[in-house]
Amino acid sequence: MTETVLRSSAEKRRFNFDMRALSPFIALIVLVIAGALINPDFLTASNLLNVVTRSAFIAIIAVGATFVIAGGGLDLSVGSMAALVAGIMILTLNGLGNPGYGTLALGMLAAVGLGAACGLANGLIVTFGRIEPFIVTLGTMGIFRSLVIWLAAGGTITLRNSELRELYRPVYFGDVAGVPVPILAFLAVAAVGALILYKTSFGRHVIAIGSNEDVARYSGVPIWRVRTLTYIIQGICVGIAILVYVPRLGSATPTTGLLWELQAITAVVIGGTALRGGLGRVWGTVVGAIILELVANIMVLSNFVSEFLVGAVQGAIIIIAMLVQRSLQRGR
Amino acid sequence: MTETVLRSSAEKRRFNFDMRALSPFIALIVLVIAGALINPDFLTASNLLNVVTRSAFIAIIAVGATFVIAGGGLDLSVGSMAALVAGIMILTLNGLGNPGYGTLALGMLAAVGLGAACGLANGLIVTFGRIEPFIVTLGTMGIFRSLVIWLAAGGTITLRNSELRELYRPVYFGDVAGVPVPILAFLAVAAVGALILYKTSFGRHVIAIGSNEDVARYSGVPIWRVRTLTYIIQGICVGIAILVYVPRLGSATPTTGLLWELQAITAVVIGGTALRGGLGRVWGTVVGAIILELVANIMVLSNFVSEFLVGAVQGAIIIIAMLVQRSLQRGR
Amino acid sequence: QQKNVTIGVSIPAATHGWTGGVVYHAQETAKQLEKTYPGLKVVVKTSPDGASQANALDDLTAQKIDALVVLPFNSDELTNPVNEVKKRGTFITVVDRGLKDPSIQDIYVAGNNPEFGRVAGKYFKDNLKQGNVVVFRGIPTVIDEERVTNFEKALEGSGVKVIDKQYANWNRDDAFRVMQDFLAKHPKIDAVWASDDDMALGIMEAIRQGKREDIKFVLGGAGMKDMVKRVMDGDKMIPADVSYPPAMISTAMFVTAGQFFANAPMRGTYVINAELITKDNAKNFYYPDSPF
Amino acid sequence: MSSVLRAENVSKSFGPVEVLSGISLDLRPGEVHAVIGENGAGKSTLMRILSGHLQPTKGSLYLDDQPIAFSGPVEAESRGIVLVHQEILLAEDLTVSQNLFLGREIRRFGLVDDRAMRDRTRAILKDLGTAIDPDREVRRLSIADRQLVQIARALLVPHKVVAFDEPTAVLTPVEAESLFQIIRRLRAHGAAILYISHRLNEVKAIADRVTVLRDGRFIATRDIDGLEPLEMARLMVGRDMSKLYPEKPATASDQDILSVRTMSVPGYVEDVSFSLRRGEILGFGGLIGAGRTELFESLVGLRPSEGSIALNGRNVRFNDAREAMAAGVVYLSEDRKGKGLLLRQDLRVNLTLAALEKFGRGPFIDVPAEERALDTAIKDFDIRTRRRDLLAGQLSGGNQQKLLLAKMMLADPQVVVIDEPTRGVDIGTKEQIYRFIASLAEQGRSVIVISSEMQELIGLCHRVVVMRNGRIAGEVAQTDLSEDAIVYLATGVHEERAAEIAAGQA
Ligand SMILES: Nc1ncnc2c1ncn2[C@@H]1O[C@H](COP(=O)(O)OP(=O)(O)OP(=O)(O)O)[C@@H](O)[C@H]1O
Ligand SMILES: Nc1ncnc2c1ncn2[C@@H]1O[C@H](COP(=O)(O)OP(=O)(O)OP(=O)(O)O)[C@@H](O)[C@H]1O
Ligand SMILES: [Mg+2]
Ligand SMILES: [Mg+2]
Repeated sequence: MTETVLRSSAEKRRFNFDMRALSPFIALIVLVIAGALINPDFLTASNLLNVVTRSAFIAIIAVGATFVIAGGGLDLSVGSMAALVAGIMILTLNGLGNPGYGTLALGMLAAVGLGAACGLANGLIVTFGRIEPFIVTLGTMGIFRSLVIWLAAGGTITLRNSELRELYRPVYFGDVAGVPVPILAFLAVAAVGALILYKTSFGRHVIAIGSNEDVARYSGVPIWRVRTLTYIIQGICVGIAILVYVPRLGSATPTTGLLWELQAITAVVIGGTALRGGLGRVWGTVVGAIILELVANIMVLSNFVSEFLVGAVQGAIIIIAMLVQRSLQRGR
Repeated sequence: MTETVLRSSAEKRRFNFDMRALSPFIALIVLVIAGALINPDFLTASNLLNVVTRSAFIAIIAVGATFVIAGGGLDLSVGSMAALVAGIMILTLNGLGNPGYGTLALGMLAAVGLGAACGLANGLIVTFGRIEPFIVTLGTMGIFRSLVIWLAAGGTITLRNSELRELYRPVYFGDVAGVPVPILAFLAVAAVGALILYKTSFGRHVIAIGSNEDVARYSGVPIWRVRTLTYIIQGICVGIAILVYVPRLGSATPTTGLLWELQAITAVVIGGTALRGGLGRVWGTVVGAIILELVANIMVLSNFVSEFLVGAVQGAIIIIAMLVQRSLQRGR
Repeated sequence: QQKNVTIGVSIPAATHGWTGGVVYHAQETAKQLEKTYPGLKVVVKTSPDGASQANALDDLTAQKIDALVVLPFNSDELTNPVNEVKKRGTFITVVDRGLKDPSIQDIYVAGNNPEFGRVAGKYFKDNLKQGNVVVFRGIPTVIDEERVTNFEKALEGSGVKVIDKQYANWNRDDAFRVMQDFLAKHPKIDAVWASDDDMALGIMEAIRQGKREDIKFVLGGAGMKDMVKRVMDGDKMIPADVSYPPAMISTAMFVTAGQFFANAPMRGTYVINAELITKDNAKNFYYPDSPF
Repeated sequence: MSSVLRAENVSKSFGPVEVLSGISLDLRPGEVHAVIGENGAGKSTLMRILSGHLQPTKGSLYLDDQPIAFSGPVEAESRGIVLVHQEILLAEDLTVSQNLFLGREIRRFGLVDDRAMRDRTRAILKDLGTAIDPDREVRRLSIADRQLVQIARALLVPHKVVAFDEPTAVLTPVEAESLFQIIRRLRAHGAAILYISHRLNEVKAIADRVTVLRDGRFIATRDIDGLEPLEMARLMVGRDMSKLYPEKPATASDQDILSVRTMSVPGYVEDVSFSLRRGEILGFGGLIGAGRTELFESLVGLRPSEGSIALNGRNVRFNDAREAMAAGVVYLSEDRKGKGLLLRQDLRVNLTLAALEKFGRGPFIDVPAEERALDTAIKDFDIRTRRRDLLAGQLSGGNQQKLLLAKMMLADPQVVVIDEPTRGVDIGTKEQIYRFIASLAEQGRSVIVISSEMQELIGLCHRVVVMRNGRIAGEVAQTDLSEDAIVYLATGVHEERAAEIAAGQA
């Protein structure tokens, strides 16, 4: 008797759990169907590949944001940070000059290193200053953005060496066995992110500080180190996203990365991670980023909506998608 | 012995409490001193009055945000809502046509009513849909903004009747016994806000749901009604802010109110209200809004900083102001 | 005998390519002017939106300026605030976007946004004659609205058809994204009106990736140096550009300074028209040292 | 006799698991009806059903013999049925008086009348024998004070039935005595009291009838006359419970493992010195607010403090709990909900949190090893859960306590500080925990037990240090251990009064 009870309940629970984790995927499928109905061109491989490829930046950044948010933090500076990292990376490449893989590697190192450093700065101010992450990262958002504008002297920072550009181009436009490199990149980042969050003690600690910081402290979790590391991971993710971003247009402008922070956070929330912390769904986040890009794509492909109202429909779709998810979770 | 121990600890605590509530004011004073050192024109009455007058919009909106945040919510849509309300108000005034106080009053009513309706929409989706307020209000932010763009057909909505404009002008530019009307308006809004939050059972319920929703529910607090009301109050505050805003520029554009949501939330946090809810400091919020405007003012008055770097300095000042506050609170 | 004059310059913040150029030219000109005229102080202030610009005007007046050079965010919104400054006896120079009430301005250095759209439209009409065009809009503003309406008006009666338009916020990334989607949606596009050089760059990448041969050319706007260079070099995809020089702010500042330091009073309107840049005249528009 | 509230064949399932099956209970006006049972027997669940917090899956309730279904706790309260929860349910950001009157504020001219509410709060708290400041934020109160506030809140509404779910678990004898007086007064006024406690002596002293639950099933309802605690324990556990405390192991050596000199915690503790020997079980007694919790929190680096600590003869200073753990000193918080367990995470995550490095396999966590550890913990600490994948917050109160014990023991400490080890734990499990503590001492480890249950200190400890007002009031050696001695030191009142209090408690 007890045995059967145990078994069946475990199954039911597994099912519940799956439902909850699955709901972003279901929302995605619903959207794809809607897209196909609206415009037959939507379902072409090239369109879908384009969309998923484009979502790579936000997806990669949002994987980092999953860590920060799961740990009970928030990072509004990622968009500006992305612009700054892109700018410095291009300036480094321009400075090094001679086209070659060595130059590229150095530039990439600079990007990821700078991202980590920016994240470290955020993390230290949040933990040691004990200021709301909202304010800290709003502040650094202004700082990073201004630095880009200043470096670009209001204009554009462009990768000047065209040979280097051609060398670098495949990192966005190339593919491996038909799968565009950016998609591979974000799958890799998500896989590593999921591994870290779910399978290491650091990941466990992130969830713990996000669930209840006091309990974590009383359990000997090194709060400051863990929290700072989440911001560093966020920074590194921004760096990686930029590695894929720069070869696309080869430039950084004062508008690069504008509002990416909101998109990243939205992707995280759509993916099922709660903003209050204590829960992180890396794969959900990736799906969230794809959903966002899909909605934008459908807007352009559809012919019903005046360009003035695109934003309204987009907003409404996102709310409806969340409502659908919620009702799926409740009707378990 | 027991007596003295008890007494002294109670006193100590009272002092701490004051320190915490006072710290935004101290940050304000520090900023004023810094401003005076940077530019002697800073301390002129006309400059200071200008600054405080200008902070009225954000201050009034932020008083509403204090309710939402104290109740554990968040509203990112206020900036777009402001643009929409301003647009509809001007269209109403244009539609009514004949200049007169009756027309103005109707227009104002429309503004506040629309604000309340927008707030109601946010509130209902958040409470009944059980979706993160972040997502809901990000969605409605897009919706409201698009509606303005659509109403303005991509351009501007302008108050056409110049007589009406002149009639309305004093609401921003006039003064009563030397105090500009917008300052009176925001003092009134803050006073009413403080009264509601601290002295009514509704206010108490707001704090309770922000602090612990379960406890509030068991205690018979009507969660949904209270939460929805906080969003409605936010909407009404946006409406009131727009009453003061429209006479200033006489038009609404698709960029009106851009990023006001971030400013309002920043003002709330600088004022000492925690984003996690359960605490609301109306007067601190007002000071926070003034601090934000002061920082911008000092940036314009100072001549050291390259225009490209203004954002960086501004961000840094806000972080430093928070650090100062925090250290004041800790050195109790 | 030295004359002390302060000129305040209020411009939009460097939030995209063109405004970035404006800020750059304003700052450079300020340095240059202060060197040329001892006793002249130039204060340049940027603002991210209309309301902040109104604030900045207040703050500039608090510093007791003698003249104001203003590139308004938006004519409707800033007419009142500029008028407030005028009432204090300040000399007013308005750049690019005219105020609702022209009597406020002493000098008007007019950019001409409707003309910008017309010139572009005419180019399509003359060179494409007929075919499908997609249009990229900037950020929803009056400028953008004026450009687009006049572009469409200029096409009237020709065989050129606008088959789609979307906002791409004068941003390369958004333009890239929208262009990819346009390519997926429309099997035949003959030409693209990017309406801005930043957006044109994003569009070019999307076209290159999509390997689409049907698109004959992309017309940008504003006269960014990279694009002018391409026109000069005879790039087939970029046969022309429409000028809208951010350097107009310099002109305005020079003229305003002249009001105080040269003997002749400088009043009136200086029109800086949107001009078609082609291979023939491109070198007149090419400033390799500008960041824009 | 007519009943005021009656449950008939009430069952409750969470998902497919039935935690209550066919319970019937009737409650008469003017009686104190105790409900006892092991941890996880379903007592709290039954209380929640009776007070409208949960809907029964089967069965029905009768109020004054009329069938009734509550829409929620608010309706139940309006009909005079209130519940004092086992777990503290207060809004931490509000003050004491704001919490007391939450949802039923006193108003004057449409505004809240804070003065009136403050005065009534003070009066009602005084009745409960405490002088908590009504304007203090609940966040700043100790667990015990919070419990008193919670009780005060329940007494504020007009009531016919008051249900107390382990009200005394966090109280010391003095507050408990005030509570009993209040309960007797309520009874005298004709109210019915439901009373849950694991302290069977208390049940004997206060109850008129006793209902016993086991594994969600009804076992018996008995009059208190002739029902001795030993028999209650037998009914609950299903076996004889003759011996609660184990033999005290002989202290292994006279060697001091830990010695604390002139330790002060600003605002809480002044000038405390004591030492702990290897293999010793040292008790810390005192009243609520004596500062014991703060003393040991600062010892392990969770609060700033002054003074010196020597561990194995070497001076140490811990900056956080991690360093203390690395040195072999662990502290188990009394606040299991706020500081002990992650309520929204499952049992496995909670169990291994403090000792994750022991479950490393390369850079990764060895989940199967964690699962094995959970199996062991469930067995060793007798954690009653019908599903292993529950969240910690879904465990019954006593089982949460056991999980917390298991969690901290994984760190394999040399010195264990346990704050209120058996709070809310049933008598059978208590015995297990005591045996466990004794076995720690036998293994040569040292244990400090902070407890407000004097019986426990006497039955378990070699030596008891008593604190009062942040200072050490004295020490009671093993041979002199008695409740009188402890109460005398803890309260500072003269000896007859101390004896009275101790007796009232018995
Ligand atoms: N929300 C829930 N979901 C699933 N199971 C639950 C839930 N709440 C309680 N339970 C289970 O119901 C059973 C009874 O719990 P209850 O809290 O009533 O026990 P109790 O008798 O009060 O124990 P204690 O003496 O430890 O407080 C336990 O096995 C518990 O795990
Ligand atoms: N965060 C806090 N801020 C201010 N005062 C506090 C705080 N926490 C506890 N106190 C007060 O400090 C005093 C000592 O705390 P506490 O009751 O925990 O001591 P204790 O001796 O450990 O009691 P217990 O017998 O419950 O273990 C009490 O008066 C309590 O109200
Ligand atoms: Mg219980
Ligand atoms: Mg304690």
